[in-house]
Amino acid sequence: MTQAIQIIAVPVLIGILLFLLPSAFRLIKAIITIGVILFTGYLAISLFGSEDLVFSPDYWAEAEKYCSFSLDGLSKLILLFMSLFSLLVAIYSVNYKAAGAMRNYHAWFLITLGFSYGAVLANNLLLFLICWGILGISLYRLVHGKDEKSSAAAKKTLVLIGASDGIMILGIAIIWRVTGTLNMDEIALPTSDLVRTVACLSLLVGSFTKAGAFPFHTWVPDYSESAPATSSAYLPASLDKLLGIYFLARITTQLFVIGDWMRFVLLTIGVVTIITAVMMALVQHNYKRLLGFHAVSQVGYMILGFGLGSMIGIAAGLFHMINHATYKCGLFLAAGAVEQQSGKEELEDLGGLSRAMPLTFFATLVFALSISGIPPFNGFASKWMIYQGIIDFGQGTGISNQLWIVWLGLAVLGSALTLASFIKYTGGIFLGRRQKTVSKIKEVSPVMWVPMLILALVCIGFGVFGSNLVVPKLFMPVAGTFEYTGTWASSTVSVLVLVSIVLGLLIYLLGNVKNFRTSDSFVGGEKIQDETSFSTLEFYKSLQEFKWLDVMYRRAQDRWFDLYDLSRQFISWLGGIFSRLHTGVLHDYTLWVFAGLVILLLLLIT
Amino acid sequence: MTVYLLCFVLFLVGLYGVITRRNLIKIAISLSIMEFSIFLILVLIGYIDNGLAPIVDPGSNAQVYVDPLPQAMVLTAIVIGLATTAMLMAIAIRLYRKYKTFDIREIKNLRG
Amino acid sequence: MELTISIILGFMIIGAIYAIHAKDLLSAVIAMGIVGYGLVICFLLLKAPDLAIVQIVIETITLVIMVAVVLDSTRKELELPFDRKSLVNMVTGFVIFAGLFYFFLHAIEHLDPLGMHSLRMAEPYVNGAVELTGSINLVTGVLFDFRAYDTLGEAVILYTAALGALTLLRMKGKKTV
Amino acid sequence: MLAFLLYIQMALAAFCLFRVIRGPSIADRMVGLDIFGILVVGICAILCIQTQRSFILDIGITWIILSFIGTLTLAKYLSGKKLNE
Amino acid sequence: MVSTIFISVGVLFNLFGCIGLIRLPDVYNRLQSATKCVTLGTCSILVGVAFHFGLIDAGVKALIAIPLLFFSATVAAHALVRGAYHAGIKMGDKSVKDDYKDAVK
Amino acid sequence: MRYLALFILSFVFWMLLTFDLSVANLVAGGAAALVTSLLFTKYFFHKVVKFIQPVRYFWFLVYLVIFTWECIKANFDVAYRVLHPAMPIKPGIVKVKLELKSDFARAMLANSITMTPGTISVDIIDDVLYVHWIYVSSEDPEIYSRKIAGKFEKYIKKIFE
Amino acid sequence: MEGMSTIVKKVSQLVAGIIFMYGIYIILHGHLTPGGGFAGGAIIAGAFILLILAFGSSALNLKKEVAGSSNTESVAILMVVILAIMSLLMGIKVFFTNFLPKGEPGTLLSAGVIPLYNIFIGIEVAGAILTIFLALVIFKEESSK
Amino acid sequence: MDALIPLFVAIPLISAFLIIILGKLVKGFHRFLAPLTLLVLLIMALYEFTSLGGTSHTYAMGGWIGDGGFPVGIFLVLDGFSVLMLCIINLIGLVALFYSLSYIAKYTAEANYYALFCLIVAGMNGVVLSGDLFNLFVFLEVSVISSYALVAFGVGKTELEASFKYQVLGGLASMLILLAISLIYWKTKTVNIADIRNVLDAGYSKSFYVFVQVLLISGFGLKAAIIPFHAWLPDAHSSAPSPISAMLSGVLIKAVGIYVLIRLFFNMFVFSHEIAMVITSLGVISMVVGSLLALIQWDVKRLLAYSSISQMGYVVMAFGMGILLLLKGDNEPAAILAIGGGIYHMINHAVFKGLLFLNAGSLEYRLDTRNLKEMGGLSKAMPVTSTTSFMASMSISGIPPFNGFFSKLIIIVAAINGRFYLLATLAVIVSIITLAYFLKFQRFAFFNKAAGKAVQKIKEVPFPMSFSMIFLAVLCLALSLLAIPSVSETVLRPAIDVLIQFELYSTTLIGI
Ligand code: NA
Ligand code: NA
Repeated sequence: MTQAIQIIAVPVLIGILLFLLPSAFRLIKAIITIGVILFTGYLAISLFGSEDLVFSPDYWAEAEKYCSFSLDGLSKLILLFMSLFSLLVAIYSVNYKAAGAMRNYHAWFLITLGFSYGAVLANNLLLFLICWGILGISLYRLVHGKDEKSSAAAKKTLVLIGASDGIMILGIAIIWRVTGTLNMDEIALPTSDLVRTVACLSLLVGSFTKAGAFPFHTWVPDYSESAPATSSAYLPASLDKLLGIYFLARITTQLFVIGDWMRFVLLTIGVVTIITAVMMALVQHNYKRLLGFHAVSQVGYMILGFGLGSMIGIAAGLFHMINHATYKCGLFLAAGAVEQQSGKEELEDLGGLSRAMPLTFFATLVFALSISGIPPFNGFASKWMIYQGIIDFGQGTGISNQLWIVWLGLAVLGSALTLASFIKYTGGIFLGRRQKTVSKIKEVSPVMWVPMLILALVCIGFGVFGSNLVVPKLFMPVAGTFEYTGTWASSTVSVLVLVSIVLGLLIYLLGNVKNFRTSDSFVGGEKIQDETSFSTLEFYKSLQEFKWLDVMYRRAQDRWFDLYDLSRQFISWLGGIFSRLHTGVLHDYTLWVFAGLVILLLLLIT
Repeated sequence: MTVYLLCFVLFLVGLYGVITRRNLIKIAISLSIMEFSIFLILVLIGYIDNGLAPIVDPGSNAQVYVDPLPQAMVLTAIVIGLATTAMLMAIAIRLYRKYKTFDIREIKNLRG
Repeated sequence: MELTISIILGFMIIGAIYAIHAKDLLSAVIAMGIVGYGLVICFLLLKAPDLAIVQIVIETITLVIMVAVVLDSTRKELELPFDRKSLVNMVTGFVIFAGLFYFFLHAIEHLDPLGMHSLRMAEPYVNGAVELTGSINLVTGVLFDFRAYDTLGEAVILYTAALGALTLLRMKGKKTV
Repeated sequence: MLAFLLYIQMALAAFCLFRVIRGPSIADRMVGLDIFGILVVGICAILCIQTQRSFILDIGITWIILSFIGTLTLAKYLSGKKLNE
Repeated sequence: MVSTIFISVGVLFNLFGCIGLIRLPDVYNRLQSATKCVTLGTCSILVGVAFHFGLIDAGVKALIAIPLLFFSATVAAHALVRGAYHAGIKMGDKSVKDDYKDAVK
Repeated sequence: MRYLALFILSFVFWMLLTFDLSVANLVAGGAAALVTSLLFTKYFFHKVVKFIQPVRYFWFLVYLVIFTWECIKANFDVAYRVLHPAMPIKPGIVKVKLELKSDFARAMLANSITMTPGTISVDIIDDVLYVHWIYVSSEDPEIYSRKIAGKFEKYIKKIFE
Repeated sequence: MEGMSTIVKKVSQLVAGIIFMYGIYIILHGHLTPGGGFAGGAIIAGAFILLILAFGSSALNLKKEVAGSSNTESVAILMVVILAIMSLLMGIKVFFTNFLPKGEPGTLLSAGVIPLYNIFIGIEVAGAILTIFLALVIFKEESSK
Repeated sequence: MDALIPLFVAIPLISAFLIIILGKLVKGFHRFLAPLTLLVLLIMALYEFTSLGGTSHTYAMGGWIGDGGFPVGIFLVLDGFSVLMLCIINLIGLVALFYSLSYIAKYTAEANYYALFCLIVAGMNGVVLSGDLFNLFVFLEVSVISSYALVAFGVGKTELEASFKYQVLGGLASMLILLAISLIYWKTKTVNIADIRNVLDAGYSKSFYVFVQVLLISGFGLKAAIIPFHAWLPDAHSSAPSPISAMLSGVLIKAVGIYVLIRLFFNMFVFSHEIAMVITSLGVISMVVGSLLALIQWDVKRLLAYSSISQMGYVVMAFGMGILLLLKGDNEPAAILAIGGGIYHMINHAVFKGLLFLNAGSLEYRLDTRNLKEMGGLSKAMPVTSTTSFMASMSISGIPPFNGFFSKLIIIVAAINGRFYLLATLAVIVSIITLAYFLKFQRFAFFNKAAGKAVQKIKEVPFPMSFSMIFLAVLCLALSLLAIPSVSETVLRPAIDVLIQFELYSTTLIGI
């Protein structure tokens, strides 16, 4: 228990103390940070081995009602990986300039860590919400916001995160009204009536926004594009993902008993997230933004996993979550390395860096293969489990069960598209001819490549030992024990994986036929045309045969599908109407007063 | 009750002025007129048939006096009215110096 | 009594309408003055000498202040075309007036008619007040003893207005840098 | 009798209102106001007898004084000077 | 009784004054009639009051009011006439003489 | 001296106003008059010797009678003009040469003229009093000067100069 | 010519003091007759306003007047509050108590502190009204730009 | 101690007068006396707060207690609710005044500023303490008239315009209130709030009751700037000098608007379902429309002003829900939550809106503009302003761990608990919009690229200003503690009790 309190309090308190340290002591701050993370890592490991329990601080009388913590398999697991990722990112950050330029980076880093631990350990929904909300702030503070784009992204991020927090309040309030308690271990609501369904949905909104699922995902690409790579790697790629999916797990497995319709909703959101995000990723030219869309897309698989609700599904979801956090964290770190060394943010400006940055290249390759679900990497392992889960799921009788083939097909398609996208990514940065502008590039320092390689090793390790070691040891304790046997043997699933690989290659080639034909664009490393965002345009051109796709892309570029922009426009329009009513003429105001008075009288008398 | 209703008509006349007049001074005048009507309503409320003005003649016996409380309140309100009028006028003259007009519809830098 | 006051009120209303419509600001000010003086007559008839005397002085002071302002600016009422905007205002206004009048009529329906007032809070202000306060002017007794706190507030309001006028009419608002 | 005189006096005050509204010149309106003030002094005086309360004369005197100041202000306006000139 | 007569006379004078106020053509003439009649009428009323009360405080007060009224009414009338002239208000059509015109220039 | 004059004037006014000989009232009146004289003497007349010459008060009484009579006449005059259907008026502004020297005397004369039949004083410029006359009965300055001002001028001279 | 005509000036000289006196009368008799601090104070202000009207500003140093009247009103209203607090300090422990002997009703010296309140309120009102008037009349905006 | 009660009004009055008298003689006297006054008042308020302990004290002005079962003189009432208001008023007043020490130095007539400031505080204290309807009106006028003068203190074009509109609408409000008071007196023959309740209770006539209630809602609604009575607020609050904006938005609209409305509708009138619905709807409309209007503003202070309307909407809605729940009678815990949330949000709003206006003032002080488009990149140049305004923004947008989160949370929970699902949803949506426009403020003021060369030379504001901001920012965090049940039990509960046990106000007072 003390350890659990410590793991929250120590980073937070030391983080707050770091605010007081002048920014000149950057290295000292970094060392303190790493030290604290190591300490929490130690705590996490020791907690991992401890008993499950629910507890609350005994020096406060009402703590049981408002401040209770719980330690169970799920939280222990998440704690462990959180400390791992944060350690790696913290080490990486020591030499990362964009992070160094930010004021109070380490302070926010530690505060984030502490409250992430807090959110995971919280048993009380309110306590959870508070920790969760504070993470929104730190997410916001970890963007430097020195130019238009990044400040806009920061604003958008916090608006969406804050909005989801607000909606969660609704859900939590409903839960409190219905059950009379806020302790998660005491709640198990069926989504039987409208009010409970709304509660479930509003909590899901919170989880989806944090994890970045459709339609609340739109902050992730913007954030990835403009935040320092470390911030992206730290929060949207790893910690937020862990937390969001952690909460999803809590919602689907503990707080609510998911009904059939809810399952359908979850699965739909899952596949829509996968497909839309990866489609968007395909046409990106800013490589960090591209990673951002993938960070969204992969969440779809996890949602699929939890939507299935079966033990294998949940385990797969959790497994994919860890895997995703690993390779996406790695991808962002690698991207950060490339950005720092080259100073470029566009795929078109880069190329042929494989020899200059061999270690980064290697790591990126591993991550790319992982995310695309190529065996024997970890992405393959978890996706494989998800496919299997879906096939199992098809046995059921509900509506969503009968649509299993749709879920499966779209999941496979998403995987294929991911592959296509990452061929472009890896090829665009590391292969082909080197651009003149980036000719004098060297590998990053060990402080930066060591974390990447560690992550790459994890990818490989989890892939190779996935089904034998990792899943049984780490995830089965949480999800329950299951066996990899379904009606369809694993060979079928392997075929599916193969199909997705081939499909991915085909899509990539199809999309770039024109590029090869006309200008040998980025893959070939030829001189780039003047127009901006031309690769996107090129891709459009290839896609023009599919009229509706073209339309969709254009709409997407006009932000038709961005919930944030849509609502912003709508509300501004509404506000504009009211604003025009305020003419500045006193008479109008006076009339309002008395019209209001008479209307009130009419309302009240009759 | 007619007299009260007439008072209220006076109130509405003042209100009419506030709503339709565009001249700052006219608006101030209309406000004053509205005030008058309320003063009168209050005093009418306090009036008692055959009551004496509330100044006791020490020599005479106890008699009926009209209610002094509404009168005290109106007295206060009258002075408040002067204060508000004075402030309004101070602003009005200053506004005129800045905008060269008393037209409230021309004075609308603040809107939206 | 009711009739007399009603007639005076009728004249006051006429004066008020004129004050609002006058084409000349000074005329409006004068008309307002006469409405105020009409009010004084009402006060006199309604046995409110204290109010009458205060209203006289305050009305005159208001007149002086308004003349001072008009004198410093312009006397001309604005030459305004009757546009759609003012029509809308007028129509809305009349609807509002009708509504207000209707509701007022019903609100006061069951209240004491003129002259039938009874005392509750004011009971001690009248009966035995001379012994309590020592003032034979009951209004003064109320103002400076029973409700002296109100009077303090009132004096403070006037003080504030004077201070405010001094503040608002000072030469310049900000120090030149 | 006194009441009758009082009403006449009040009716006369209405004449002044007529003059104020009718104008035509601004000076006419001022005259109306001035005369109104003097008439009310008469009203006060009659009321004083009618109610047998002498303090109403105080109101009358006050009115004389204040109407004087008011009329002077208006007259000063007419003569085209600022009030402090 | 005496007081009532005085008051009646006063009210009568006031009536004349007000008729003049309505009837006479220009502001100067209206002022002529109104000031004189109304002032004197009111003085008469005040005298009536004084008679009514006799030489006690109320009566004396009424008597004090008379000189005050005299000064205020005459000076006000004078100031108004002068002001009206300066404000450029024309004398009526019947006017026969204007010596002041040159002096003002 | 001027202080004393104003003090006495104020005090008399106070006593008439209150008409009460109690000690409290006397003290209060004295205090009030003192304050008044302190505050207002600088605005008061500059020569106040005339206040202590009793003969002036005698002439004042005489003047009062004449003036009252003129006032009453004035009223009937106005009543006549106003009530007459044809409104016999012939207004105009005439100038009257003044023989009085002191400003206050002139002012008193002007005021008296205002209250007398058919005339209102318009202005005093230098030695000339301009009078609005409701019925200009004569064109000759000598005649109308006497008609308008003559009645009062000598008394006022005796009283105020 | 500064101010109004000679006639007005001369009569104002005479009458201003009387009006002031009358204002004091209204104030001091506030508890006996209608009026009191508010009416009387305004009348006193009227006396000064009359002088300003008649003589114009150069005859009376208005800038000084405005400071004076502003100070006077402040002192007066301060005295009102102090009077109110005095009862708090005098062992009665109640704000606004009429702590002086009431005297015989109907005489000048009666009603305890009421006449004192009347006096101070009167001074305050006179000062305030005069301040407002002077502020409106004498201050002009500094020509800007 | 009872004898302290009248001093809440007397002390600031004396200071105001002394400032005018001695300000010219002693240099810097006002800069010393005014903050001292507010400090003393704050200490007194806190002392009363701690010593009151849930009881309520009445103070009979002039010792006129009355007999025959009803009051005669003016009563001051100090109970849990009013003492809380006193604390807020004097606290925010002190901070704003301290801030003014530097801020107002660029204006002329400083002494008048401080005197008017003391007067506005005296007026508000008077309103809050008064147990007498007419007396309340008088002190309301004291505070609003000084606020008219203070709004126009800079005597610029917009200041004057705003002040004029404020005065006309404020004048109309006073008129409506006075009319209501006269009607009430006509009916009840008394102006004592507690006594009025007793009399009104006895004889009920709907048309009269409704008319008076509507007059009071409109009148005090105008002062509280509830939509559609709000139009003066954005002008006045944005044009005033910033510390005054902080006072107006932070406390004035609460003290003379919301507080009085609540006091009257809980403790003077008998509840009715319709009026509760009206109050709730007005609150909701204000909440929604205010936020929509705030979103599209580019003038910082205008944005803040509209946001005040919106946030006051939350408060009014909460109290409306409270009445509805009390009327329903079966869910008192929810009613307590709603009312407690309302009071809590009112306190919080005073703190963070005060702070935000001070932030805006600091920006204006250094940049001489209020236009967001002319700012940018100030986070480095003005770290204190930047950090504190970020904290306040997060606070008002309801982001944990700041105080605004908890009060909004409580209101939403109360709404859900009372089954006002629509209201809860709207509250959340408005909270999101609030977050959006405050992040817009943050983005354009402190992030982005610096707007011009002038901006790059900016320094942080002087000590009194930055200290005030830091103090309030710390308070933003500290007030979160009120969310802890045991703390709110001691701090907020007395105030809640006054409103929950609404009938006690009149019964205890009559028992004097
Ligand atoms: Na009063
Ligand atoms: Na007024």
